[in-house]
Amino acid sequence: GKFGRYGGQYVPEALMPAIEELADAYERYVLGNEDGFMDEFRERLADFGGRPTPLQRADRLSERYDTEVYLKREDLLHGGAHKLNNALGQVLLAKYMGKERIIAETGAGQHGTATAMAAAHLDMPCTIYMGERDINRQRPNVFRMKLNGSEVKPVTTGRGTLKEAISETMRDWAETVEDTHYVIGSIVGPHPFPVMVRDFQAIISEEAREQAVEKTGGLPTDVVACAGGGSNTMGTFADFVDDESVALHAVEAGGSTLEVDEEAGVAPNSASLYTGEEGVLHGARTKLLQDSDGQIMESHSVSSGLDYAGVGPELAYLVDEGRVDPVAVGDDAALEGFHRLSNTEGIIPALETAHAFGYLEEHHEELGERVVVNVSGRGDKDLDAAIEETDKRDIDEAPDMSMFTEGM
Amino acid sequence: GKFGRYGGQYVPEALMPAIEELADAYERYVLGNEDGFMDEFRERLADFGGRPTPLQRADRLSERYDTEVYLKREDLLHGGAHKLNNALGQVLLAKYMGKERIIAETGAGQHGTATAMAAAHLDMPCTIYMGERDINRQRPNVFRMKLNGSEVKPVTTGRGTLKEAISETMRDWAETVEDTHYVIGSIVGPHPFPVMVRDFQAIISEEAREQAVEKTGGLPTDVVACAGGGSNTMGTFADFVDDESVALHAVEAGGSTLEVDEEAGVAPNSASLYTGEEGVLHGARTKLLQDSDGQIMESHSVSSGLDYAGVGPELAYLVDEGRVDPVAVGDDAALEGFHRLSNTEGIIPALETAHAFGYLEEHHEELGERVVVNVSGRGDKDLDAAIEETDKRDIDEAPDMSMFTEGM
Amino acid sequence: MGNSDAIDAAFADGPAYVPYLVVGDPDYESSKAYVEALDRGGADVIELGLPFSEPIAEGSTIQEALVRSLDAGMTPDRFFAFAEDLDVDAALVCMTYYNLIYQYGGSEARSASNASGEAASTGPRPFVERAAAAGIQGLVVPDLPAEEADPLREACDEFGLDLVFIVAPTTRGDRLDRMMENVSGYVYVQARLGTTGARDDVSDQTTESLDRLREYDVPKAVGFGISTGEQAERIVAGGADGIIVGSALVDLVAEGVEEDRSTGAVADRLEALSRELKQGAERGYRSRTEAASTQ
Amino acid sequence: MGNSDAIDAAFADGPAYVPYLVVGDPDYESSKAYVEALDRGGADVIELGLPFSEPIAEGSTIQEALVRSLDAGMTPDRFFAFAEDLDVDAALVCMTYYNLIYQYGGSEARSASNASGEAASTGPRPFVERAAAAGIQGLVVPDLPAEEADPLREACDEFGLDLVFIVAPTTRGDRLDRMMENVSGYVYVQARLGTTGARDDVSDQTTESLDRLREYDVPKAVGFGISTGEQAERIVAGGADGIIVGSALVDLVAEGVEEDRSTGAVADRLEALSRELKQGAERGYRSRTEAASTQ
Repeated sequence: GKFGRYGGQYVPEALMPAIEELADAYERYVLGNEDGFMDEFRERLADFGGRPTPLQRADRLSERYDTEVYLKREDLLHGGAHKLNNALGQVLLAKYMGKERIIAETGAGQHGTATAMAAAHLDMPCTIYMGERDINRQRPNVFRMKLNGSEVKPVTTGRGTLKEAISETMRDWAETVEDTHYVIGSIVGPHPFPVMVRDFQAIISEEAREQAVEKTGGLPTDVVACAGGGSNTMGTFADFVDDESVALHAVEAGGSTLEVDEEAGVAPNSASLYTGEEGVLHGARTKLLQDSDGQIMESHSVSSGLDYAGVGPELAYLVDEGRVDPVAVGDDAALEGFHRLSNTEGIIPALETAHAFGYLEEHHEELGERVVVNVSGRGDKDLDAAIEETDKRDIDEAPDMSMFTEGM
Repeated sequence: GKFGRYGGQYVPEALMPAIEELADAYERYVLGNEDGFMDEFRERLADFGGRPTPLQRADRLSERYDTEVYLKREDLLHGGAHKLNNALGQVLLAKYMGKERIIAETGAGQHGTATAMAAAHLDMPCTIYMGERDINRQRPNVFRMKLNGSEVKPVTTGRGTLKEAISETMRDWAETVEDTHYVIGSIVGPHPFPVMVRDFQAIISEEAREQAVEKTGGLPTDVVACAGGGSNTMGTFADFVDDESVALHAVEAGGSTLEVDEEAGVAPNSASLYTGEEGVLHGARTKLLQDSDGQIMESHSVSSGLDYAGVGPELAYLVDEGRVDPVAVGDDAALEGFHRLSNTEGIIPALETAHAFGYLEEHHEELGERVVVNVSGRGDKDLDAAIEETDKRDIDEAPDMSMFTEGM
Repeated sequence: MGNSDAIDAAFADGPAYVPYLVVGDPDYESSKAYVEALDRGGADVIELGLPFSEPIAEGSTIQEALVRSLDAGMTPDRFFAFAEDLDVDAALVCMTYYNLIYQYGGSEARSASNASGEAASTGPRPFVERAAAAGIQGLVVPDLPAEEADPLREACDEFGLDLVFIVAPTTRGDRLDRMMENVSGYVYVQARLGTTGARDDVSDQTTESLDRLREYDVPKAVGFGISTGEQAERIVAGGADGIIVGSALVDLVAEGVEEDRSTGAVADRLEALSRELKQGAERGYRSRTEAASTQ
Repeated sequence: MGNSDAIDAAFADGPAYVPYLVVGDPDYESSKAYVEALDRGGADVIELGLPFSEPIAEGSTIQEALVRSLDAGMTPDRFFAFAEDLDVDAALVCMTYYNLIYQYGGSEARSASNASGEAASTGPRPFVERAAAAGIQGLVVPDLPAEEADPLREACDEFGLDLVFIVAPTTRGDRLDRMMENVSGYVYVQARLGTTGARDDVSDQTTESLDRLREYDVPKAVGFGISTGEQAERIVAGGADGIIVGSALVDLVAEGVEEDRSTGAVADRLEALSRELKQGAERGYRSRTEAASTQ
């Protein structure tokens, strides 16, 4: 359960038995394919989820950067992002474990919608906790969860955002741990979540590696993925970690600046790999955005999905080992990346994903001749945010926005 | 260019040379695979579009109806619907023909977004005409088109809806026909559009037929698809037409009633196969919703994508031949189908698609033991409409809507 | 030459002025006054637009006029009554879309066939028969290319109507031959690519088209974009046997509606513009015949 | 038995009343008055909550109190100053999350290591050292299971602090053994599943847990959900060596904030409830010892 000095199980005692039960189930079903769990998981990912997703040559970006750019199209997965790989795996595992109920928390709503879909598909009752303020900002996602039959419980404590929703879900789990599984949405949390979520997401790199060899005759020189909690990142890197020739770039949200306002407790970015320091959060030792007392800072990013003060412990370890290159791309460059991919390739990426394309623009000269970028999700969910944020800036590649911003 | 008495080329003389040039290109590139056109088309559909899409067993619907229900997952195609199959084919064909510009019209915006994506992907300048009223109702789709680099031209004549946008696009084409290709979005219009669009969409049935045989050991007994203009319908039926054991069900929008208000010129449905009469519209002889003078009626459906007074001439022919079974499903049953698929299978369908599931509920006892239903598109685009329309009705399977309808 | 002697006569002696208005725009009575004003202004043939709900070949000026007429209740039967009601010397041609022609009388035919259990015999014949009875001497159907025209052509021949085809700048070779075999009365030479609509310029495409059509022995009337006497003069001087004017006239009707002018005032403007166009055409004709006799 | 004699003493003679409050809730001065009121009410040990921004093990009552304290500017250094400032007889235990313990003094350590070029030696030692200096006699760290506790345990041993672990109703077998090897001072017996929060009922799980723990020779203090003297009586009668009360007391603070009560009025209520709880516990103890001597 450790990645060097990172990882572990920093959870309330009441949850330890559940965590241990889960670790046992992980070993049996995921690692051991007991009862054909992994076969069923892979089959459902294919039929319900739409795997394999393509590895597509990006013709126009390849020309622009004079390098071969390939896109791993996780945006085409059911639900519109890589999130389903994990949600489906965990809900199925809960079923194999004899659990009768699913809970999850969600901030921007992406993990919640993926979990709700998986729970509907597998006929599991599901409750999603979501901060009241987030509910008001993400009504379409709330509606999607409810359409899929999940109960969405508004969390009104504190500021009504992700952190309060996490606490509320923990509370639920602490009371119902015997028949309930808590689906964590990234490679964070106590062991076995980080390894388990990585293993469910590793299909991204498993496919991408095979597709790259088949299409280009060799391994990529570089693999690029955006990083918030890090589940798409580790999923995209996993099978390349042992390929020492392949450089791995984790692109974090640089937000408005990497400078920290310690007084206000605000880091206007989410670059925990790039700027964070070791600490313990949500069950694991990892790199964090924290003040000198150890209080967690409020992080910020134009992309709500990257807006998290921690990061998966395995990524923290791989960064310390020098295997993963952590980089930060700011809000402006991410928005430019959003518009560039939309108008040159006909793919509207999630704002999370857009950070990876901001990186490509800024650093393509440092990259090798075959670059794989993970398109972790589609941008339909981000249209309102993109209109609002684009309107604040002067972006060359953006369309004329006047018809959208007038009267908004 | 004829399907029995249907089809033909009823277009202004100025367009005839373009139509003939297109027919020639269709024969050479699509039928003859000249310059490897079809190979490139299929490859781009796979890499950019995400084909093949799965044929998924719907476990819970299969149980509910005590029959094997399989879903052809066109909702997983890039853009969220089958529309891209055709748009990509036509934009690529325009490129092979040496055209330098793409135009299209769109009502609800689905065809427009698919065309804009394909045009961005293939680096073709693109103009989309859209009625001003439709623009105001479908702002997210307008934004998507603009993000993809297309120009969206508002059409202010008349009522500012699809019919005026069609006229405006025709006007553009009539002036620019020498260097411009008009991408028609369904199996309608003059020859060669109906056969060409069918051939681009036929990949749906080509895959589904192969997948059904592979997964179930035999052909399906029934194939079900919703029908507006009919492109997903013919695409889903095409390769099964010669399999006489396979029943083909085209599910039209029954709207609020099949009764017609001749005085107001309104048919509160879009059931042109089921209730329409022969006539000439938009370049082809087909079945239409028209009054006794031959004026086209205003059609209506809860699903804007089915809301069209005509239908593809080939479907009209197959219905007359008895090969295709035309059925109508009303707004209420379609909305129920929308909620049922969402909460039992974890797939939120387009409201168009939902009609096919309304049919399944109402007629499953008449169907055989292996039913394939085409999930033509996803419902993300329809969330607002679904909230509004659900709120008007008392639907058992719908979630509690109060948090969405209050203060809207 | 054609089926209709009246249309032949209109082109027999000097250039023909062929104006177009939408019947029933903005209402039945005004429209009647407007058409009669065209006649007074010198029309040789009048093209009467019967509005269809989906006019795919029109510019926005005429499209809006068609909507006004439909909103005011125009139907094929009222259109024929209008034609019968008119007091004009010019030959009358009906311009409409094929579905209205195809459906006309269909509901009666269908009721009859439902009663008799036989298939309905819809088709263009009832429309043409009724048009002939109303004094219509020709048809222009912008969405009916020669390839699909056989049934209508047969009905027109049966009832003595001309079937006018539109020749586009892009119509050449076999297609042109086929069309010229089927055309009667006159050929509508589309002056430029695009849809109907008044323009300031007259395209080079017109001259090219007229050159291409020289060998065919049928009157050539040029339309699309003509709005002044000077344009009319140039076009006729260039070889046209007639000029067709639509949008420029429909514009006057639309202006009348917008600015709430009296029917008489609009009619006067229509008559005046007609006179200018007719005179322009005649000047062009004179300069052409003079040039020919000089050579 | 434990590292801290004061804590041993608190459990040595009759049942221990162990109240909890969040330090700095709603502000430093009021909080000091409240903690002193607990002492007057009979507290044997006082658990002082040091607020962490992400309190994953708390019920909403205590979570809101932590937010109030943080918003009022509470930090670890102010917390220690508070402990030094207190005038109480009870033994003091600090309850907080591991990250605050782990980070304490880290920035100084990091600056030093940056200067010396060596790796930073962050870890729990500076926090424990400072806590000891401030008179804290024990630590409860709800997100630190025994498996991860070695470094903290060592520091506690070094500075003479007890490290209290929480035993859940689900803690059994090897895990329980391991925990009981590491615990010192007292064991915090979680009365039921869930997070902190006052409840009306006392669960059967409490009795089971106490049975399970009987063989271990360490004081057992039961917490989670105790809010009345009657509950305290039943729990101590059932075998508990002490009762831990948090949410019921924090509720009084929250009510004070909501209803704008004076610090004195809130302190009086805290003292009164403490008295009731302490007396309840003593009644329970008497009935238990009487029952034992009767047998």
